[in-house]
Amino acid sequence: MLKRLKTFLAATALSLTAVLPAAAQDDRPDLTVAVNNLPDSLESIEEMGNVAVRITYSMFDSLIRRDFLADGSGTASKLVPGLAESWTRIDDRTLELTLRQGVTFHDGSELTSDDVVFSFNAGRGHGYDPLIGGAKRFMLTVSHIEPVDKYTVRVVSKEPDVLLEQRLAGYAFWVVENKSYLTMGKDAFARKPVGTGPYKMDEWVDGEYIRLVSHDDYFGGKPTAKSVTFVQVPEVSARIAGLVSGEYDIAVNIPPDQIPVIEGYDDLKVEQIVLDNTHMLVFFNDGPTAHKEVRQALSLAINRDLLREALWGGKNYTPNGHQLPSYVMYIEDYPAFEYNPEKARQILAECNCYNGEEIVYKLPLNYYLLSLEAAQAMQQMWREVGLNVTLQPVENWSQVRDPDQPVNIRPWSNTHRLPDPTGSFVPQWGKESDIQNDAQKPVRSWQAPERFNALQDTIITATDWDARQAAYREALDIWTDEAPGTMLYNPLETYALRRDIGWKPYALYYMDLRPYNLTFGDAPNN
Amino acid sequence: MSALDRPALPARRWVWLATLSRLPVMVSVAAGFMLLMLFVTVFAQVIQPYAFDHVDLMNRMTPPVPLAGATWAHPMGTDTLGRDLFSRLLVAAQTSMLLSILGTCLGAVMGIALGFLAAHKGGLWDEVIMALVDFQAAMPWFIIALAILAFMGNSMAVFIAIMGLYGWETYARITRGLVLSAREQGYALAVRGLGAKPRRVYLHHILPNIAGPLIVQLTINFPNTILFETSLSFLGLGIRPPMTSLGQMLGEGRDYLINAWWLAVIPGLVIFLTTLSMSVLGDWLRVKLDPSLET
Amino acid sequence: MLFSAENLSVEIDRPLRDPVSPVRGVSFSLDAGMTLALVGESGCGKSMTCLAIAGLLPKRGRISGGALKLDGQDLCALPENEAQALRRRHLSSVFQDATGGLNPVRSIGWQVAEAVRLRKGATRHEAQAEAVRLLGRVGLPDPERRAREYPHQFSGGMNQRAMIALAIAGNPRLLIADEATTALDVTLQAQILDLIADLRSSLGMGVIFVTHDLGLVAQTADRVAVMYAGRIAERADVADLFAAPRHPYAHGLLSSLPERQAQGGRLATIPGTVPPIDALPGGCAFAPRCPRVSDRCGQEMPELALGAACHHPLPPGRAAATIREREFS
Amino acid sequence: MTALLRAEDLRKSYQVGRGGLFRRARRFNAVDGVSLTLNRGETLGVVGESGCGKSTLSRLVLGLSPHDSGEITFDGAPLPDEGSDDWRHLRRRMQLVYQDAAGALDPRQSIGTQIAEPLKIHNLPPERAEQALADVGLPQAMAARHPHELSGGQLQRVVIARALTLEPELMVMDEPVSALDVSIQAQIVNLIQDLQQARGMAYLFVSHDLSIVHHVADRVAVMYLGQVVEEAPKAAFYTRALHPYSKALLAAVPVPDPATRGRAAPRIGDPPNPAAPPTGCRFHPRCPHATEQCRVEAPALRDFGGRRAACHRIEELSQ
Amino acid sequence: MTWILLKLLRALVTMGLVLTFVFFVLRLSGDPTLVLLPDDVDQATREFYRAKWGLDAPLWEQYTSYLRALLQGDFGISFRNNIDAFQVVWDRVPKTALLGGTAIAIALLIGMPLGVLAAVYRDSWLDRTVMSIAVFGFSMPNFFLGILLILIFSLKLRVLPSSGSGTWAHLIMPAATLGTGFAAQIARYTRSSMIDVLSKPYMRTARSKGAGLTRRVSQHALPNASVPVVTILGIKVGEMLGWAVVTETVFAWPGIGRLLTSAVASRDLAVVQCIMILLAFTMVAANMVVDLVYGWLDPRVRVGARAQA
Repeated sequence: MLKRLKTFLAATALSLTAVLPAAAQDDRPDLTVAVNNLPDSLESIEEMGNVAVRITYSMFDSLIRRDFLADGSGTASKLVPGLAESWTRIDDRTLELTLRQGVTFHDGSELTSDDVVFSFNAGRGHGYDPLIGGAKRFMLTVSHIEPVDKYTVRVVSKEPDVLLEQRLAGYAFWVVENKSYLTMGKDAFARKPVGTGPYKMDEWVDGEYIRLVSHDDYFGGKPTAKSVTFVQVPEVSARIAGLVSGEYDIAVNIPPDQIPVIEGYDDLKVEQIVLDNTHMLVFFNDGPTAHKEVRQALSLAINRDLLREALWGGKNYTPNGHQLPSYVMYIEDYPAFEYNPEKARQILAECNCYNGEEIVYKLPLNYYLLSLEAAQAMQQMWREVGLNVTLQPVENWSQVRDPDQPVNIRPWSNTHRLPDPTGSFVPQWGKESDIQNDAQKPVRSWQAPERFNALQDTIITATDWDARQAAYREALDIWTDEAPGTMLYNPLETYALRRDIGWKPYALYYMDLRPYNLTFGDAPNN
Repeated sequence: MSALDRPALPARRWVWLATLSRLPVMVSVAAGFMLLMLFVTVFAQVIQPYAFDHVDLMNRMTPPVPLAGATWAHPMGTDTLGRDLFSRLLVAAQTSMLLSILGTCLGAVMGIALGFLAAHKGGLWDEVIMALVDFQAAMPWFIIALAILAFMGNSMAVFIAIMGLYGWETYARITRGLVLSAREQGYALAVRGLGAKPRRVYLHHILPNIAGPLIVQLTINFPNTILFETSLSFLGLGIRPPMTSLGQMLGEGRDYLINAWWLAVIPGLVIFLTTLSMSVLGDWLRVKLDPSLET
Repeated sequence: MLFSAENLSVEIDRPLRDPVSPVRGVSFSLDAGMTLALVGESGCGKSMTCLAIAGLLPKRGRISGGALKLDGQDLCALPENEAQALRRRHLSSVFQDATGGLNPVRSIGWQVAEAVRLRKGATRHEAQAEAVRLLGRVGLPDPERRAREYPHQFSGGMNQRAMIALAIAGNPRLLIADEATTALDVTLQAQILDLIADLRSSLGMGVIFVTHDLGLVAQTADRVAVMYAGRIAERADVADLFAAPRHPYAHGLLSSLPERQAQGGRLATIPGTVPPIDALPGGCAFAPRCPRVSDRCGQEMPELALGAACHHPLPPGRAAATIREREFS
Repeated sequence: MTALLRAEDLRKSYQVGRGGLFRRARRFNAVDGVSLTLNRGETLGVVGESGCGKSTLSRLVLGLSPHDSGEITFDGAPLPDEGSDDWRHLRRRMQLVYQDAAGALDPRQSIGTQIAEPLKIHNLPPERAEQALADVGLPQAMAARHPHELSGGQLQRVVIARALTLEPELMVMDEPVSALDVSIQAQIVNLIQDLQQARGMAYLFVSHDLSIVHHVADRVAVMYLGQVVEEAPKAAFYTRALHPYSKALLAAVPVPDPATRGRAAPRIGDPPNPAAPPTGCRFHPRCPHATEQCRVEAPALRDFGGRRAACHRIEELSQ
Repeated sequence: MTWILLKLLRALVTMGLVLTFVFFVLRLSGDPTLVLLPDDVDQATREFYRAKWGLDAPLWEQYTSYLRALLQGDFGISFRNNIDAFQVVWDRVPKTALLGGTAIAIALLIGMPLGVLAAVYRDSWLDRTVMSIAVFGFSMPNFFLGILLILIFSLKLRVLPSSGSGTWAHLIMPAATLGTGFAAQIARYTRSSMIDVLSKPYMRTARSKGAGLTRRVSQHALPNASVPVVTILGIKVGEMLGWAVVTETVFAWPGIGRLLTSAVASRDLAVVQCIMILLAFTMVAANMVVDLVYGWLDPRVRVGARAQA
């Protein structure tokens, strides 16, 4: 039943894209995007950071596509056909996908099942130099992918996996061209990848810009821009200034404070979205924060509403528990993170375990948007309940995690890469996680109750949604009580752009520049 | 004998104090501003109306007084966390001044000591010290400092050491040259011929006579040190939150150039006025203390 | 008459203070082929007089009165550019510091050739040839090669020769030699003096020879003007001056020369020191040091009459050596 | 009686420029084998042109700069090492006065302080300072002044006074009056002579001015390119110099008497570069009497009955 | 020839010291894998990369192999994107050279004439005006000037691009920012040097020859006065490189300075080292060029003569 519905939806989506009017010919505009940073590699399996997926999303396609705009919000997680026209479950470990025919790569060759198999099998991925395992984490359950015929492939998982389709729509499941990858080798390919996406590599000047040009034979229709240039402009003011002076068409990563500025210009506008990502604090199991009560007090003392209001203009939210509303098994009635300084003081007074020792909060500079501002505000909140927190901004993560220097709190962010705890909660906090196995200094590891880790196994392997949800709720309770960390809020991502550009952001860092989401002139979705 | 080798202007030690009353306007203004900065350096904590790091999230980015929406509670407005800009400016100026004074003094003491040593010992000492001077001069120190701070991680000790190492070679070179020429001519030679020990020659005769050019060098170096500190802090590598310095404030304010230009412009202006005042004073002192060095 | 200075006065402006007059009413004249020596102690105004004549006064200085007549034409009355053109054509100077007086980054030949071109308007090539000829004329061996060298490659004496070559470029009619040999060793000095004398007679130049060395005056000059504190104290033929100075200052100067003393005895001296130019006493400037002073001297400035500007000159023809020392003590 | 000062075969060279990678720096022999003696109460005049080494010599004999080889004895004892305590004590007995009086005084200290300084250094009674000031004919009021307020002659008096406070036995006068005007020159020369008569000091009087040396010296030594070429009692020297260079030097002096005009200046050319002295007799390129022997062989300083000269051809030329 | 060899030798020693210093300071400052690899990479991965980047060997061995590689012209591989580090750096050189060259040109073309004018008309209103502007010019912090320019020309007037390097319009503000302080300094040095030269006896000689003002200034004074200015120029190259980092950051100018800040932030040792060596080399080379120009301008500079700063 479900399967048939999906096929139907996929077909509808396809017909919709086909119906879209072809864009103008040679007078298509060149689009310039000012980005905070450029990636070092465009090999999607290796480089999965924000700055990379922003670009690779325009160069590759996945077999199944997550339609963020299904409800117009940019946060939807509806699955629609991508390179695969349709898919069916053969059993709870096998998924068969039928490829779209006539899809061409940037080099003109046709997409076949060989390319798909290569993209996910030993030639790449796990088999080929699998060391940087950004992708590995999301392929955890996948055993292998096998061809059936030229246009059919099967994805097989090691264990039953209810989220296989979601995984295929997620990070890194982008299909590359088999032969050119092998001829060029990974490093060269990472500089000039060959995918099926709407734009292909034109020129890459390190530290300056990456220019993509239209892949006119794109299966989803002729791209609406002649070229897309991602220009590296690390400074916010420079991005805005460039936008104002007309150099850029879109500027990413605009802090909330600047929104009124952008809106002050007639020809500019902002597009905002709250990301599927949560800014967190990690409380190390070391020094004063080895006491659960101190950790709880730290969390209780934070006035998240005020932080959001002041720093983010009240435009974002704090999840209730380690989950998002878009989760398939969202626990709607789960209690929100509590702000209760009174209770914090009380806990500290009762536990008799804290006497004003210095609690060190180390944070890397320029890593998370507004993290330094939030830290300084929280320092004052903590001071008010009697927690003596020192801020130590440092250059980089190795200084944060320096085993020889004291550290009790560090910032973090959890991206919800699948609408499910296995997309974030389990890998980030579970028994395999770095939190429970601190590589720098084992004593800092969170000593999670055994029950917590047992519940995780259930969440991963159970195929019964109710059992999973129950286990999830209990795990969340333990997590909240133990407080190895806490959540602050989901950041707001703001794009500033020319008013006449029609484009919507997604809850992940993808910039979708496909014809259906990029228009010039009188924007239909404006 | 070049103009540089000549001893400094004779015995006019206190003349400049006497002429204080008829200073050029620019010089008086500059001196006034520097005195103000020194006052702030000493009393920043006393005169600040708020704690410089007191966060008030409900009063963020209020503009400074002449602008619409300003309040007298925060005459210079507040920053992105609602902290009082005036208080921050005081503390920032204090930090920058202290660091620059410390850095300048460290560099001067080290350079002058090494310069004396090189001139006095001669031979291998001289060669080694001058090789160090050449080495220091050949390194783009600002850039090295940047790398060290970023890689070693920033601590106050490292930062101060780097500031102290900045510019020492100029003092060393100048001191060595001055001592060598002073020693080889006239009064120093004469006093030595009278049977004085080197200590007497150096302390009683040479040092007072070369003090002029050295003080002038100090005034040249000081603004540079301020710029050094503020530039590094501006790039986020020097003083960092929760501490603040003028460069750090400016760097922070840069992101709000469009909606709150004063966050960057006010500290920038203070830096500019400080270096300007110091340069004006330095130029004037140079004419007073060491006409041969006039530039 | 080739040249005459008539009542020449020079003023120098000083910041925040009154101007000073280092030269006050100096008059003398000079015929072609003659040497006039301007003699006096440092600060007496002899160099400033030269600079005024040559039109080289410092920026703050100016001729405040009198006339400078070259061939009867008054340089002070002419428009500035015409006066400078006249000077350029007819007048040149040699100064004490020859090495400093030559541009260190230009070759000797270039500098001499430049003078030739500026004075005569010759082509570059002609000027170059003329420069080499002049360098040979002043006694530089191998002038072709020397012309390509730079001042730092020359000795002090060679540089002074080059300066003289530069000065005689374009055959000037009046040469001002301002302490031109003072920095040189005696053996060199003698040779340079010979060279100047030789050039003077062969080119028919008038020479104004400025020096503080009375020995040189005796050896080179035809006429002498002794200056003191910006004025001419005595003006005489060289033989007359040395035989019988009339002004007590001139007499004192000559007496203090070791050559004119009995061996082993004390030297005659002039008591006191030269007054600073901005604090001259009223009346005769020499009065405070003068053995022949009277009340009149302190009030009335003596005019130059019969060769001496003194109210109480020594009688003419009286041999200086016979003046007894007590008159000066 | 032993000589107060005796120098034997003194040599001193300086480096010219910096050495190259493959070449040693050239050295310049400022003083090259000079021997001389000076008795108590005597004045030895050292004359020569610039670069002849006379100033270097004056510093060597005082031990103010170390010599490379040779021997200096003062009052029979060799000079102690420079900077040692003995050396410092010896300063009391030997002093230097040189041309640049303004430079020899610290511009920042008062005259009084500076005159008293040697007394402070050597723990001597401070009253001597006043006495010294009086001795050189300066009023006590001068003590409060600073050097820039004094004239050149007065400064030179101050320098002499400062040296006098130590009551030295030897004064080296290096061009003490060259920078002064004629009338002031005479004052200082008189002062120097008066002091010698009063105190019996020995003078090493270094000057380029032959007439002043003629006036003050007992004996005269002529230096040329680092070497003494002639040494003689004054009268003998000025009446009949032996060495061709001495003759040229004397002939070149401008006599302040117009009656002597018309003497031809000695045409002896420009002096050679002191850093690269000629071979053989150093004077030979400028000597009108030079022979092949002069080009090759350096003449020794030979004795000619109470006077010495270094020339191969003295016998022939004096005939 | 000896002195050139000697200069080269000194330069080599200095270079050697610089790169040794840079090597050890950077190596001793922490583990690059912690920065370059994702936060949650396992230990084995870290070891793999440590081995790949040669960070596992003892420091001394790292140093010798680094030197050996350098001698073969191998600056190592950029940790970040696996490209030859030298290539990464070299690609940026033209941009910085363009910026620095324009700034120097501005400094010379504006600073020298103004300095000459101020000296020739010393103590006049012209002199005072020029010198006042100069004091303002070099007291103005680079980053502040840059920000003001952006504020005015990009944000308010919207006439000039605030960042990037595509067209000549991009060059205006960065070059002006970098050149202003420099021009002010050159003006001051030129003035003082000219004043010094104008008082020299040979200027009087030129006057006595009858040379006019223009001729005296251009033919006699300027060739002499430019000698110390050139020396200063050489010394200031290092200072300018420092300022270039700031300027490039302010204007997002994609040159060496920006590369340095980003390489430093990501601990790309090979690239940082390569930049340091390149910069030190530039400074040493600049000083040698200055020496050559010096010798060309001033015939007095001879064997072993050492330029006075």
